[in-house]
Amino acid sequence: MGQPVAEVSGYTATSTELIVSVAARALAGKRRVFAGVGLPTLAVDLAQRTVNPDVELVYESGVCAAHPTSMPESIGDAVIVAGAEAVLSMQALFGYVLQGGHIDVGFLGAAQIDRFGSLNTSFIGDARSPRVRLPGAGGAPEIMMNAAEVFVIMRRHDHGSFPAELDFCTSPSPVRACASGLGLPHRGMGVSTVITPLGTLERPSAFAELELISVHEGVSVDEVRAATGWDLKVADDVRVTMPPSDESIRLLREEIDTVRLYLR
Amino acid sequence: MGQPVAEVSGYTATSTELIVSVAARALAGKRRVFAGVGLPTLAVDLAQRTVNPDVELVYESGVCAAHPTSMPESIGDAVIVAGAEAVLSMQALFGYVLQGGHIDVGFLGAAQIDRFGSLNTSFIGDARSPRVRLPGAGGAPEIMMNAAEVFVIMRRHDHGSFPAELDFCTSPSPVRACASGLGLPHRGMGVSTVITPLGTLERPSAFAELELISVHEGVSVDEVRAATGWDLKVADDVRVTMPPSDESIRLLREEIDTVRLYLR
Amino acid sequence: MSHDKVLSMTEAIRRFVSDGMTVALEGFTHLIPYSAAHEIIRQQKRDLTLCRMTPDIISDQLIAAGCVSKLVASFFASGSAGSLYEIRRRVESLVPEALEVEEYSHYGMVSRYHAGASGMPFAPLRSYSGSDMPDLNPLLKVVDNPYGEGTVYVVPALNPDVTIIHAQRADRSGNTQMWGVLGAQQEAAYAATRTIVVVEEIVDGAVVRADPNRTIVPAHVVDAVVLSRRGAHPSYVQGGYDRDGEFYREWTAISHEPERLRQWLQDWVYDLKDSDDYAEKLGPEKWAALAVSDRPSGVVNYGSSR
Amino acid sequence: MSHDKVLSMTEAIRRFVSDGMTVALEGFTHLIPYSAAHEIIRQQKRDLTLCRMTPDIISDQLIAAGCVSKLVASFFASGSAGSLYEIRRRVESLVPEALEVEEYSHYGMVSRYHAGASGMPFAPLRSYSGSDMPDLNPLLKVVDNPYGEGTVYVVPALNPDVTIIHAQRADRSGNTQMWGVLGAQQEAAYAATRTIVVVEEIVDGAVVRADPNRTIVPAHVVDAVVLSRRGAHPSYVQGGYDRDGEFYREWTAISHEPERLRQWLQDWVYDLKDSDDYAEKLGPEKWAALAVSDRPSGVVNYGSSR
Repeated sequence: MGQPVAEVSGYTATSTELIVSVAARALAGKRRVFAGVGLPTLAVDLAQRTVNPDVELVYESGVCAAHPTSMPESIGDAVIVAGAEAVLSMQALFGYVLQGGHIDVGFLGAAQIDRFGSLNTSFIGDARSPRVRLPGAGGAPEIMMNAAEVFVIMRRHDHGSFPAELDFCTSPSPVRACASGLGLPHRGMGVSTVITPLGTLERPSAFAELELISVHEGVSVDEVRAATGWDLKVADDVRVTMPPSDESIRLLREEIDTVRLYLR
Repeated sequence: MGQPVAEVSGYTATSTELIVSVAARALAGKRRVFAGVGLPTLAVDLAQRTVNPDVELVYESGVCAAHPTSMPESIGDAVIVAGAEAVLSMQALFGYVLQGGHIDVGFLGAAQIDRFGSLNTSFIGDARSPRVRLPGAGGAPEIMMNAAEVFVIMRRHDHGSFPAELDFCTSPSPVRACASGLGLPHRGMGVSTVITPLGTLERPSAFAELELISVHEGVSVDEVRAATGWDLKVADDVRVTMPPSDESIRLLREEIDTVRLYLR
Repeated sequence: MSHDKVLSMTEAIRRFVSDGMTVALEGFTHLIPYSAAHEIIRQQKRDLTLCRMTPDIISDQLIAAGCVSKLVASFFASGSAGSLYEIRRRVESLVPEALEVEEYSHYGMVSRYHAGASGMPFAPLRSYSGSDMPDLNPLLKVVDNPYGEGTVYVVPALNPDVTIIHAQRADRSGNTQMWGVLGAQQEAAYAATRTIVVVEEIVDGAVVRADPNRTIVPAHVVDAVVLSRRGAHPSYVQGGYDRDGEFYREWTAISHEPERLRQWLQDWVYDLKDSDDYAEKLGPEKWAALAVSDRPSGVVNYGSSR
Repeated sequence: MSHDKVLSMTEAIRRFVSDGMTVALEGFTHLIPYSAAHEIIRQQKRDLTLCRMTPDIISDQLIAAGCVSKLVASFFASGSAGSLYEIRRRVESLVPEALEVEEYSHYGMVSRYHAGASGMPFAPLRSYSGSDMPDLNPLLKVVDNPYGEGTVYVVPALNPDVTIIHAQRADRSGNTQMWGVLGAQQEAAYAATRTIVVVEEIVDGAVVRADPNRTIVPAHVVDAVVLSRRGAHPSYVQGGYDRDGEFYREWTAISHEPERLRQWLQDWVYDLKDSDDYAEKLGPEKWAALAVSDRPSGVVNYGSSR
């Protein structure tokens, strides 16, 4: 592991590896990425090793332009601090870097996402007596309000996770924020890209709805429609998602997540 | 200069030296002092060498618990930074240290002071076309609003500097702030002590007016009354100000302000 | 200033933490004050309102030990490492009893400490527009924007009775220096009525004064300095020891079984006297696995001419 | 990130400072960007709105050279060293012409930069209740306190077109490290559309990355890095050279006579090419008098286990 693998070929990507690879590819050309815990950690790491060596990794712990020498297990790990270009106070990180509008792409996960890209990371069931207590807000509302765009990685794609209506809205889309009539507007467009085990969805602008733009190999458009809790908009030219390269899979397995912390 | 002066006696204090010595004495028992530029610099330095070796000097540049090895020429000098216990951001200094209520005594000077201890450091004449443009606010409004008490050193005591009405109020007393009906109230009592070339005035509480409590040697109560632009309240038991010790004068001249920057 | 504030952990917790208090234990992934929490558990403090941005395992432990009646927080998992089942049981099935929760986003919590430290009633931020969070937490309010249209969300000041933080080093009077991830420790210390600083090392004042920009929490807001080497385990200390990822992953299983959790508290908290005991029980192999490399910061010059 | 942003002073000012812009030159007694101001004077920029907490001599010079039509500031003298007569002439006798002034307190200015950096329309503070300052400056407003009685004063965001700061060191991509008095430089840089960083030394990225907590302004908000050794004279650089108190005291006399001030600008700005010329003209005796002692910060360890 870590040694060059000269003649790799024929890796079969797991669903997680596929998702991570698609996310990494979408980071091509993006300058400054707010990297969360979990699959986003893998995606930005993979992007940095493939399509975007110059991407700047920013973590909500205050670390800017991290150069981690191994995979961080949390967004405040010692390995992202050592050798970083800056470690800022959380006030400066959330206030100046994030609210100041310096993040190009924020990465979020969610238990539920709605048609316009609002996210629930708080509760399944009634918030006042929840069936499942999810991790909650963290910095997600700030990332959603302030990043120029947000990539969402969903581990599931079904009616539970793509409902007609969220059980709870933790991090709102611009559509929902605007409708509330309260508070300052989003700095960016909210969610631009959603990557799921079935395909890729995109929103072209702040007030647009999610649109299916690619299905993964072996998945039909109808399957995706059926798995989505609303009448899913489908692009005229839905493609089949380009599969991850063998090299991407090799990097993920043998260099990035060697302990299979996130590739589970 | 700096060498021990064994048999000093009979120094005659200048007006400035008298004022500084009185101010230094008033610092006995105070823990944390916000030290401004000018005579306050001399007063806190003298206090630290005499009545209050443990006083903590805080400067608006962010320096806390300075241990200057020579007299600072500004509130952000290299000599107060080197060897200080902490150098904070200005946000932390003004927000957390000052607004947070950690300053026991703030030192201010002024061109004008009124009956309740409001200060003018901005304009003589009409503010919109001033006869004299004074230095302005600086951190004075913040010191006035947030220090537990404020000492004021006045270089003059006459109708111009103790007027019935200020030409402009830069840093308000609690009386004035309360009357405005706007903004948050003072954290402390505003001005507690005013030291002038004629005597010492005090306010016992946030809404009290200034009261003459001592006259300097050779000054009569009537002289102070006549020099004050309002009907000055006089304590029943006005004392004669205790003159500075020879040692205080020696320290000021030979160890503290050897370049006579402020003792002019 | 030169006041000596060094106390034993037992004495610091006994003197400054009382039943019913609002207690902030801050440290964002880094420098989490575990040894202080364990002493709070040993002293059986009750009815605390615990404030922590990321509750982390430390909150699961304090709650399981019956110290906490209310949690004020912005995240309810343990980083990537999984669920905090004690918290989940309290919230999802009210077992063994309900836990009151007051919930913010991360910047909401930072801003609350900032407002508290600044003597302000509130701090404004760009979050919450369109979120359901204000429905659940009526303390999320708006003010009118006097410079334009519309409104701005604000969060209220948070002023803990006590803030406890863990740091790399302090002098005996409490000047506290940290490096690496700084979290909301400065704000939380200034916001509190009392502050306890737990450190890996007590250093001479000259060490602090050689690098005054490194002082994050000055002595004037510190009430007690407690020496507790390795007291941040299983979290980490930059330049000291690394995060114990293995234990973080184990906790999901430990906390999943109430009986196992109780046994863990017995073995690792109640049966031990202090963090020295705890470090010893962890054993030399664990500490060897968590040992860190040498990455020196370099030196800067603070010289002046006079 | 690894983008090389090093420019000559001439090029940086030419490219990023245009007539009519709002320009912040920050540095609170320490690290005042004199050499950048002198280049602005040489390039005869006009109609600038100059933002500086303490105008200092640098503002008197820029105003006397005709570069500035409006001053946004919180103090109008030069520390202890006396008056800034060019400013006083403009304000008191409108000679040679009026100068528009927008006035705050120090924390008002810090809070304006903070709001600007934070993407907020305003920041709240405890100042101004009962002061006449709001009468003079209608941008000082109040909002209702939603958590209690009464109102809270707020100041509006300040977002300069360009912020220029001077620092001890930066790498070629713009990661800027400072120590000693930090002023409002971080806030002012984040608040601005463009930031020029002038440094005493350009260092390898490895130097910066050895001590990331020392980075006050990260590369992502820096547009130009300019090397200008001794360019902060007559202000000072902690660990570099001391404040030239003698010149600060002389300025009162220089600025008192418009003709003498004009001659000073001729001799010390227009007739010189850059800050190297200026430093040379000051001469070795001056620099010897301003030389600083060695007060090393000590070293901390950033090591991690992996």
